[in-house]
Amino acid sequence: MIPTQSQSFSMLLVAIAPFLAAFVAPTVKRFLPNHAGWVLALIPTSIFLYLLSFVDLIAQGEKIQFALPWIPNLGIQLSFYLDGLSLVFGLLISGIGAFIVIYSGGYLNGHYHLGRFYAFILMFMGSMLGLVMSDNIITLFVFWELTSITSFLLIGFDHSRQASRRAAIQALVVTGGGGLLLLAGLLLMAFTMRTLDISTMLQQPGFMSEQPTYLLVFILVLFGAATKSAQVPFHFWLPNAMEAPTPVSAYLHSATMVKAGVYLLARMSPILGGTVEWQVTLPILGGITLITGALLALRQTDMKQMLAYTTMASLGMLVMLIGNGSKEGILAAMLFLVAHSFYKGGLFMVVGSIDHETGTRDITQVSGIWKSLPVTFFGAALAAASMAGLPVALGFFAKEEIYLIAKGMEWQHWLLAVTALVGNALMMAAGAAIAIRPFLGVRIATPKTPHEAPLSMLVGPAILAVLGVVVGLFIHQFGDWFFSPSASAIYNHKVSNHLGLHFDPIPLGLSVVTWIVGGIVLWKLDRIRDLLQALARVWTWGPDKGFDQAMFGLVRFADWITRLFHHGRLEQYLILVFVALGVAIYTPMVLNGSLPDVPNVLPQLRFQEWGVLLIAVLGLFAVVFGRTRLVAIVSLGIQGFAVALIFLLLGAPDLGFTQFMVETLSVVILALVMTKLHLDQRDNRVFEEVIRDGGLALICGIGLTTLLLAVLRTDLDTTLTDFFIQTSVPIAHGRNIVNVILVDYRALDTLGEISVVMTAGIAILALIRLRAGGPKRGIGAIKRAAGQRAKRAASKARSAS
Amino acid sequence: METALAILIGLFFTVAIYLLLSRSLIRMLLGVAILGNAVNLLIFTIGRVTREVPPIVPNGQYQPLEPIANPLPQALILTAIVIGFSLFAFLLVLTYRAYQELNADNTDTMRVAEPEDSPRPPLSY
Amino acid sequence: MASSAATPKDLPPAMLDVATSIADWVVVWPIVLPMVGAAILLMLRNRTEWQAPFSFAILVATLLANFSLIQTVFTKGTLTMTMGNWLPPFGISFTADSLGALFALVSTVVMIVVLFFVQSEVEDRETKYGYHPLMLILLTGVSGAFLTGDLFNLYVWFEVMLIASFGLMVIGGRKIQLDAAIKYGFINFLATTFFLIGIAYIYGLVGTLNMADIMVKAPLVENGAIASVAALFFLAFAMKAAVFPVNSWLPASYHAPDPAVSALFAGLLTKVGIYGLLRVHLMLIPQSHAQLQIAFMVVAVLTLVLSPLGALAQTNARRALGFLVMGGIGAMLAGLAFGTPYGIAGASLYAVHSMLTMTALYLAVGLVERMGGTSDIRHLGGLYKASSPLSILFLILVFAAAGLPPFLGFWPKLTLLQAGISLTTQKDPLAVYHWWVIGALLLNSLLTSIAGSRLWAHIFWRNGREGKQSEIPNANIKPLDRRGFVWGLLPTMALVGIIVVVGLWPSLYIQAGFESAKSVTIFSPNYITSVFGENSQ
Amino acid sequence: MNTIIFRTIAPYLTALMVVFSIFVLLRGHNEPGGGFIGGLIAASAIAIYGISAGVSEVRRALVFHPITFAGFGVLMAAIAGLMSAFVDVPFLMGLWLFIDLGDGSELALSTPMLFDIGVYFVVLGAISTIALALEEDEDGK
Repeated sequence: MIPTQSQSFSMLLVAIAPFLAAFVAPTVKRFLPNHAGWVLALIPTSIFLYLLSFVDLIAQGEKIQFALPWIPNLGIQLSFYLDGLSLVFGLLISGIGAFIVIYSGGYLNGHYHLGRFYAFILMFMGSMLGLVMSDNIITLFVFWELTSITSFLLIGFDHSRQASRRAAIQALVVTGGGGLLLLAGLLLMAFTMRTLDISTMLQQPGFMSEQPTYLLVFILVLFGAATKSAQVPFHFWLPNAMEAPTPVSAYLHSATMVKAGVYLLARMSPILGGTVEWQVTLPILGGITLITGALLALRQTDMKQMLAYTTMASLGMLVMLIGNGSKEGILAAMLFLVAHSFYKGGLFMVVGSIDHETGTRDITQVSGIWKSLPVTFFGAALAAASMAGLPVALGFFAKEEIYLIAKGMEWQHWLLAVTALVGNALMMAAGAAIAIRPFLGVRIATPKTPHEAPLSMLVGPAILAVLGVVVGLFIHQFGDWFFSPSASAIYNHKVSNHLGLHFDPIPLGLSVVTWIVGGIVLWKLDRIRDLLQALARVWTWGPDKGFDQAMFGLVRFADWITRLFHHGRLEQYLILVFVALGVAIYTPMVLNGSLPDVPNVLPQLRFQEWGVLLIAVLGLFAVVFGRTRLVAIVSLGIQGFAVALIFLLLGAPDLGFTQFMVETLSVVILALVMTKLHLDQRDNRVFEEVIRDGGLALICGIGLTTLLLAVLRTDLDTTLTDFFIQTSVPIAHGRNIVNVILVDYRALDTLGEISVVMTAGIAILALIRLRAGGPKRGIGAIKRAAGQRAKRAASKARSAS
Repeated sequence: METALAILIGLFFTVAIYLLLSRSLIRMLLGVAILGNAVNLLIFTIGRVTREVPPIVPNGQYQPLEPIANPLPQALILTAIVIGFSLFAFLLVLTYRAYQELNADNTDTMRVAEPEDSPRPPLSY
Repeated sequence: MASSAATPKDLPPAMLDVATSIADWVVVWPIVLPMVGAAILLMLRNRTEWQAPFSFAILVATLLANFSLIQTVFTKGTLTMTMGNWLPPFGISFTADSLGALFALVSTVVMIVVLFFVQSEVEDRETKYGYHPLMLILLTGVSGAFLTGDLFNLYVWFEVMLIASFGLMVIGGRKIQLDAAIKYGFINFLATTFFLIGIAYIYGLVGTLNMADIMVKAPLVENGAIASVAALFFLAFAMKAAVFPVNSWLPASYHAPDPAVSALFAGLLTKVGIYGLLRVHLMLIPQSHAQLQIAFMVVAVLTLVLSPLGALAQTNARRALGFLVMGGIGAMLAGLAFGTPYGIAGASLYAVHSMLTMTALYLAVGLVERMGGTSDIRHLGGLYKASSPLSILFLILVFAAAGLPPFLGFWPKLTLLQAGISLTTQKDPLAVYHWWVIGALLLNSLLTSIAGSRLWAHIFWRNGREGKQSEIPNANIKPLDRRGFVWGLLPTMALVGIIVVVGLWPSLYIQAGFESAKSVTIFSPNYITSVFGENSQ
Repeated sequence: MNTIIFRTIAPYLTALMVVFSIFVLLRGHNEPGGGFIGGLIAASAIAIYGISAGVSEVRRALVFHPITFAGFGVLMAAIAGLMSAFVDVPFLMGLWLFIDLGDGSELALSTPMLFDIGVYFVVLGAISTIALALEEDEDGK
């Protein structure tokens, strides 16, 4: 459906409004220090409501797209595309975003940089919305990298600690680096498919997989998705990103940004999916990530870290499901995605509240606080139930749908289901531990005495938790509205809605197994954790450590190689320059075979010409071999005068006179300066250096001569000269043609030339007169006074002399 | 004549480059001066040299009566000489000032902008 | 024009017979105005208080001329004026095509911003010894190089630019400046000398110096020496543009002069080298592009990869920026190596981006130096708290330099990548090697963002200096004084504002890039017809 | 070098050289010579005067700082070029004005000549700036 103009405008506003809000956020915070979060949350809320109004249309299978011209030369439009997939993402981003903005107001209340924080998080929201709604791959990439940049700023929000800065740079390097590969992949894909618009690409499913470029595109896109969505072995940045304030973790590194990679794979599924490469690589990658993440989660005692690793595991699950690519798999992926966003967002906020209220988030240090934080506990319990997949929470249906894949009855389906089962069980244990351990049990002392969190920090977890159950209760309706349309968008065919509370033996059986295994793990959690930690002590190397090694290795390597080439020794630089000169002259001549023959006839010269040449040669030798400076300078004069004589002999009196004058002046100035310096008398090069430099110089000299001889074989086109000769007197009124060329035909050269002379005068004057010590800071008043003092002193000196 | 000049030019270039590669600034300056002469001779030769009369039209004539030397390279060389001299003068004074301030004539010892023992980049974030 | 003597009958046509309207003069104002301005300022050098306002007035006039020039060129095509009313190729032509006009315009913008910034740090005695005239002369040289249509004249403008940059490099007379100027001076002197040698040879081969005339005649040259001559041009411009491995002068010198001067150099000087490469190898001697393509690719890859590594290895922030400037040069070379319209557009877009962004980065670091008292990143820290505007500016610029969207640097990089990718699928023995260039472009972005974010983390995010004190607030930070704020920070902000706005609405910018690509390729005879008239073919 | 003879001769020598330089400048359009070579001769004259009589003496004699002459020269050359704007021709066109002096000879005024005089001033100004500054630096030490 093509929307009307006003609709297009409001759609555009969806993407832009968060940026505008980000712009004013610091100001809003200044005027409403305590309630800015509530006010700013109005933006995501209204976006949420606005997007909600499209649910009906989308559910009927409509797609909304529109484009505004942006960069017509490159075929890039600011085009938006709203289908089931982007709508679900859009709603999650704006909906959870609203709670996060409110929550941040409580969590960071009184923080010095809270205004900046709002700005960053709103900017992120806008980027994420833009990312999921983009139709143009360039636009998509622009927003993709914007999320990396905003994430960089948010992870490093607590900027005074090195760990935060490290995590921020790490995330930027990993996701930004993956993003660059993604860009190459997207461009190659666009070039192959001859369009930049995803919607156009979607109309030719299967086209790409037959192209020779497919494999490369697939690998590059996969790199982009895998780095962003923290798949093994690029997962390490995600747990480190927990250095960010908890709202950021909840929002970016759990509910939204990390899912961008999943979104991309889902979006590309009709275009790149369906091939063997896709269906083998993605499930394996996702499966490994799922199990690794789940196991690593159990190793942690920091609740935030536990959640981070389960997030990683969930991302693995999503990649695995999208890779599976069956109807069930895709529907399961959508269900799991929404369920995960609800419960994980909620749980992160719960952990944030615990941290905020008790001063610790170590799961072994908090216990029995449910009486102090009843609402938080309520939210945590419901979220954990959804995470465990207890009926009738949304997580239950997600799990059931995953296990439906096992009905395919082939070994790879079973393998997938079993992997999912293990992962689910482990994640359930982790989630349940967070909901139970801190709240129930014996009360132990914590760094701070807990109270119920402020309202702003309760709204989010509570509503999200309730929502997880409500959606589960009305699963069929929600299926019609959201899950079926979004799955259809990924599957590129209609995925009918069969969601409901009917019990299928295989999935239900697998669910029960999951609960049992999960229960056992929860029961033995401390033992398992000790075991895993013991293992971690043995196997200490991981990609996270590897990152430091790579980074510092890179810096050391950079240092080494830069010192190699930029060592600060002028003569070495010059040697390189002359080597390059030799290469530039000889290589093309050798390659073209155009080396001229050696002239074998001795030139026929007159006596005086021989004489002048001899003088020049003698002058040159004397310059090189002269024992003292004086000899060198005098010899310089000799070769210069020889050149002047050559000019005079060969019909260039103007040149001859000028050369005489210039050479005299050069020698005089040189002598004037030399008398003031006490310089090395001799060339202090050792023999090897003499050979090296002399050889290089000789090679270059011969090269230039050879080239000259080669050029001289061509007859000179004398059109210009003939014209000058013919018109000099009649039109330019000058008999000295050289002078006429200088002041008339090519007067502009002369104008430039006199500018050079004038500027040389200024520069030399400044060089001699301006002598300063110490670095310049440009510190206004003080320097100005000093300058005036100097000026006064100078004028005094002038008047005195 | 052209061949002889071509060989002479090669010699000029060789000497100039050899001097430029010496680490003594004053010698390098001599190299700069000789390099300028080499280039001027190159332009002169490339305009073809055949022992002709100066490019000046005799008084009262519209056009020269006999073949004359190619005036265009001469004009170019005049421009180049002037520019070359300006640069030479600047580099000379620069050397002079550098000697005064840095107390060095040898480029080996001129390491203010790029110190020999420049610090290593920090290994931190 | 009065002529007393009757002209003989056998004269060739010598002069244009159409009157030149004053509107055509727009092609020479961008050099005449600053040149005359510099001359007048020099005569008034004791009136230090007049220097800045007068320079500003001159620059505004130049800017207007540039605007009107670029508008004419974009609407009516390449604009030519041959000096002295002589027919080309006998007089010197000034030929403004889209590429030249675009570069000249951006150079003037950069110059104006820097002129403001200079007011925050220039000392009276420096004004008296020609700070402002030198800046104007530098602009004269740069604009002249971009607009001239004559190869020898290009050499003259190179020298104008060079001598002005010498002056600016040493003004102030600190030790480090002198040392840097020695390296800068000798190597750049050699570069222009090589260029002159190349001109001599090309004159020997084609007998003309007018660029349009060379375009016509150079492809017909059968002498194999032209390949070596082209390689010589490549070397000369590569040295000017600081291409690896002949780039050592740039990091050796750019951190030495005043920050404003560094900024000006970073913005203008190397781009002239790139401009020369585009002109010579794509237009004047087009056959040399195929011959040198492998060389272009190799040096492009090396420059792209090694430059940001250099930035990573520095402790001096300004020196690190020098390496980032060179990284951009690598990207422009990549565009040259591709040689397709997309590639050239990418290169010229990148050049524009680099002029603006690198200038702004140097200005920002100049302010950092002023606040932190040093440019050594080990002794900096805590500026995030001290000046949030500056920290935001710096971050934007770093990401723009790395080519991350939505900042300015992304668009040229995107264009270059598209150029490269479309080449990889062609039936061409070099097709596979284009992946190396693409890979280097991507790696450059990654390494630049690592180097940039590390700089940012060290200078801004960190509370204190390197080592154990890194959490203790840095006590050396001084807030910007009023002069620093008004003349230093605000102009920098304005420049970054331009960068951000153009980055967000790049359509005009990209159009300009493609227009200039069109004007450089040999496929467009526009340049020749503009010089010689319609029926010249 | 600073002998009595030299000091006595120097002012005359300088004056002679300046006159000669102007002669070289003006004949340049038709015979070997021109602005550049003329300027060099004049600058040498000033340098010699500076060596003999001292730099401050020269500065007093010149009234303006020599670098001002250089600026003036560039301005003059540019103005010579800009004159063509008034007759609708491109920059730097050579414009000629032949004034009949009545006795059969004519006086030729032209912008190329103006331009060449500009060159003369630039070279004179810049070179003598350099020479004087170097000489003065010696005195200062």
